[in-house]
Amino acid sequence: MNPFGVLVIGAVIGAVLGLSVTSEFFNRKTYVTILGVAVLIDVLMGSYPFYTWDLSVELPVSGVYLAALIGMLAGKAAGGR
Amino acid sequence: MNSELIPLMVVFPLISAILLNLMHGKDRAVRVYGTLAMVVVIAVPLLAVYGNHLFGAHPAIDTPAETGIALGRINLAIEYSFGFLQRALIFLLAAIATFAVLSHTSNEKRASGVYLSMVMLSIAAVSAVVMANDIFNMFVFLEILTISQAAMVVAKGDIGGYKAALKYLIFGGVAGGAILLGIALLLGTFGVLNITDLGNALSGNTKSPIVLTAVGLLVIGWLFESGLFPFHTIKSHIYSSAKADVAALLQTETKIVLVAIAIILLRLFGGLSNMSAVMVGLSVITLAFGSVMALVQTDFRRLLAFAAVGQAGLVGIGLSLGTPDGIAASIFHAVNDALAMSLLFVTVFVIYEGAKTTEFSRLGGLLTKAPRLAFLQIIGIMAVSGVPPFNAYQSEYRLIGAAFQAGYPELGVVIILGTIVTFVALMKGFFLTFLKESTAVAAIGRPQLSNALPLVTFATMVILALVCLGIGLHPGPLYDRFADVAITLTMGV
Amino acid sequence: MNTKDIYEMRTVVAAVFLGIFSIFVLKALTSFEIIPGVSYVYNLQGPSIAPNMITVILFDWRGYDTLGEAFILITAVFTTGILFGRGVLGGDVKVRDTAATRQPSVVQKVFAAPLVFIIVAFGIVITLGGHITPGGGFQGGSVIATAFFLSVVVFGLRKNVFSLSHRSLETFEGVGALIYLCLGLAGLGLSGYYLYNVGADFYPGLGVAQWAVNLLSYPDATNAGIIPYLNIGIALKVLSGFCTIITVLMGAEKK
Amino acid sequence: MRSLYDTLHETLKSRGGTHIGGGFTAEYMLLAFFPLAFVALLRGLDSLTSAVLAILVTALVAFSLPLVKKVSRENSDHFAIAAFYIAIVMGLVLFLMVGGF
Repeated sequence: MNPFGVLVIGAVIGAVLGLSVTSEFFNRKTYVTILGVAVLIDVLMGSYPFYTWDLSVELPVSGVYLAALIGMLAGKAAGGR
Repeated sequence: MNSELIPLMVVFPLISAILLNLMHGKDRAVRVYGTLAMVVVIAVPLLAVYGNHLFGAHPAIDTPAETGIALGRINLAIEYSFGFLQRALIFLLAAIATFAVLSHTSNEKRASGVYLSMVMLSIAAVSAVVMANDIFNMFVFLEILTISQAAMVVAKGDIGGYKAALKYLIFGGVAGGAILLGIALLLGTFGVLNITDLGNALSGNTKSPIVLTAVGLLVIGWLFESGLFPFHTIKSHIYSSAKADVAALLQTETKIVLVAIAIILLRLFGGLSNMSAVMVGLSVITLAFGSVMALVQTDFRRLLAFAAVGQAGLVGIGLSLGTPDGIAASIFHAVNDALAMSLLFVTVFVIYEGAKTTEFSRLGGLLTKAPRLAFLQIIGIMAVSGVPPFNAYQSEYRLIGAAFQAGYPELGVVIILGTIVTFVALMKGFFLTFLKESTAVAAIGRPQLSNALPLVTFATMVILALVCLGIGLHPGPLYDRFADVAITLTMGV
Repeated sequence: MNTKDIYEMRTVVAAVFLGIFSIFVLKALTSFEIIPGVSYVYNLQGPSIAPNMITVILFDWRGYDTLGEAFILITAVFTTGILFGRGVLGGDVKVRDTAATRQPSVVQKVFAAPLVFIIVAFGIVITLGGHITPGGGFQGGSVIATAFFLSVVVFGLRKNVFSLSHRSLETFEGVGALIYLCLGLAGLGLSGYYLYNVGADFYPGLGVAQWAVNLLSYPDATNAGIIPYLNIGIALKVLSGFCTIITVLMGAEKK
Repeated sequence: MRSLYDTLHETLKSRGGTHIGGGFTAEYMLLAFFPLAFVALLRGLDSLTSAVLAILVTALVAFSLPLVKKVSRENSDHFAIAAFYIAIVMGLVLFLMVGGF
């Protein structure tokens, strides 16, 4: 059983927190920075926190981190403040 | 036997605390929910079946040799035990807390959800301490109790309350640290936290210096939680800084926690003569200073605060004797005194609400304005100081008997002296408030005092007075069962 | 001898007695031999629930204690609120909100806002991986709260990255605590024991309905049961508790 | 030599207020309390020593009259005073428990 649930939960928590983020300090450059650094961190984290996936190769990135970040960005977009 | 209602006695007040805090600001919702919640809080201890509850369903298992525990079987789960003693104490607490809640919802213009949630948290904490058969769980809820009590005092919103609460929290930190260190020493040495298991592991093992250090640290914590000697000024400061209806709740909680922790100490280290001597000594000092200081106060609330602390010393004496009679009489006295002292605190609450002061120099001649209040207060005074038809007479008489039987005749004399001093102090308060001629009262005598007492307050006072009288006339049903509890307690040692 | 001398003498006496106290405590601490005790049994049985033993002990065997500790924090947060006028008897006292917005420097401005996102996402990872790797609700919640602290320190309270009102923080806290309490109630209702680890169904004889086990069983190699959900509740509670405290304290800065 | 009553009365009067009667009662009660409390505290010792100590304490108390003022000062709300007694009791409890007597 693949842990997709954890990705969903991570995205939901991220979205809930993201809803309250104001847009004032963000522009296109900031988003690019966020995504760039996030991918870097994600690769460095490796498969942390070691959820087991039924894949032939071990997942090289932390899916939860990416899910949480995307959730936050989505929440911020949806919040519209 | 597993009773499913046992955890609800703690969990329901916790849920209510969260909900009441969320409701804060919606006046009507707070009032309605606060009142309804108290019905449940009172009902649950009456409906619950006697027995034990294992949290997380982890059962007792045979001990593997590698654990190093010198016992055949150990408990894995946090355990609550619920018997007659627990039911009586929690019901008493729920009853007094109901008054505090109703007094708040009916007297205040704006109901405060945060304040009621603090009352709920303290109810949950005291219930947990009373039922806990796990020494670490007891510590956790003692911390909640300390903070929520301080918050109830702060909620009054004046600078005196802030000072008292800050002092209370600082010394609470010292005492909490002492308890935690004691628990850590016991856990490291014996490997278990369950009190029954710990008692079995300890039997015959109490002479090592580590255990004795742990006992000393736990006793220091007990002194703070029950307001005995070095901490008695802090407790009395807390009582007198709080609103008088809160003070009634605070002193009830303190007496219940005193009994609960002392029973845990007795179950663990019952045969230890050092501990008994230290506890007796500090209780006697508390009784002496509490009642003497009550005598010299110039403010009715402070007088009552010190009298309450002195009576706590009285309860401590009987418990630390460690004999079945002493323990039974002490538990009985704790219940009686909590009831009678609450009655007195409520009367003072009425005086304060009416006259806006409790300074003796500004009170006087209230007898003609509030005869019913005076009558109820004199009942309360007689009940607290052990005048025959009322309840404290029954318990103090038994306490003195227990002291003589345990071979401490001088303690019997000390108890009598303390009772006399308390009586004199309270009568002095009564005289200066109700009988003394005063011109000042003309300026401050408000219509609330002369005409209708608030219905809830009046009903509470009448009920408390009747209960005091009823227990005084028929002590048997209650005392005999406390005696059973005490006998089973000392048999286990 | 005047009063001042007496008090100085008292300091010495108090120091002597505290010295005696610490000597006895230190003697006990240095001379005692620790045995494994119950934690041996916990460690023996724990791996069949989840790999991270600390979380398993905290949230399964001592789950009720953890509930109590969470409530110590909640009580402290409420008390902080009362100290600054919320819920005082006779109506709330409004603290004047004078905390000025700060003008962040360019470096702060460029780094702080993206960093908030990165830290929050990391906190969520720590929370959700709590039962597998070191971490958990307390830690994850604190990490997320540091993102809030960072934005408050850089941008000021009024105009920070999060527009979290006191009210919504309270709702978060209440929801977090209620998640914990209600999962405990689910155990009570389904098995008769409070905080029974329903999803893991560690003692199958208790007659827990299979649908409930399936519902609460967590998608992972081991069956951590309700522990991850408890972690989420604790994380919400801790982060909103810390955020409430800093909101209240910063708001009262220039009272 | 002036009578004890006069000494007490004057000292208590100097405090002012309405509690001279209460002060008197407190004074005599303290006189009775201290020796009794000490007898109870020194139970562990043999009877002769405890009797001698009790008499000593009584004498000490009697010579340091009036006590009420001192006692109420030591039981006031001051943080420093409370901290002092707490420090003493913390040391004393551990000394009595571990050191034995």
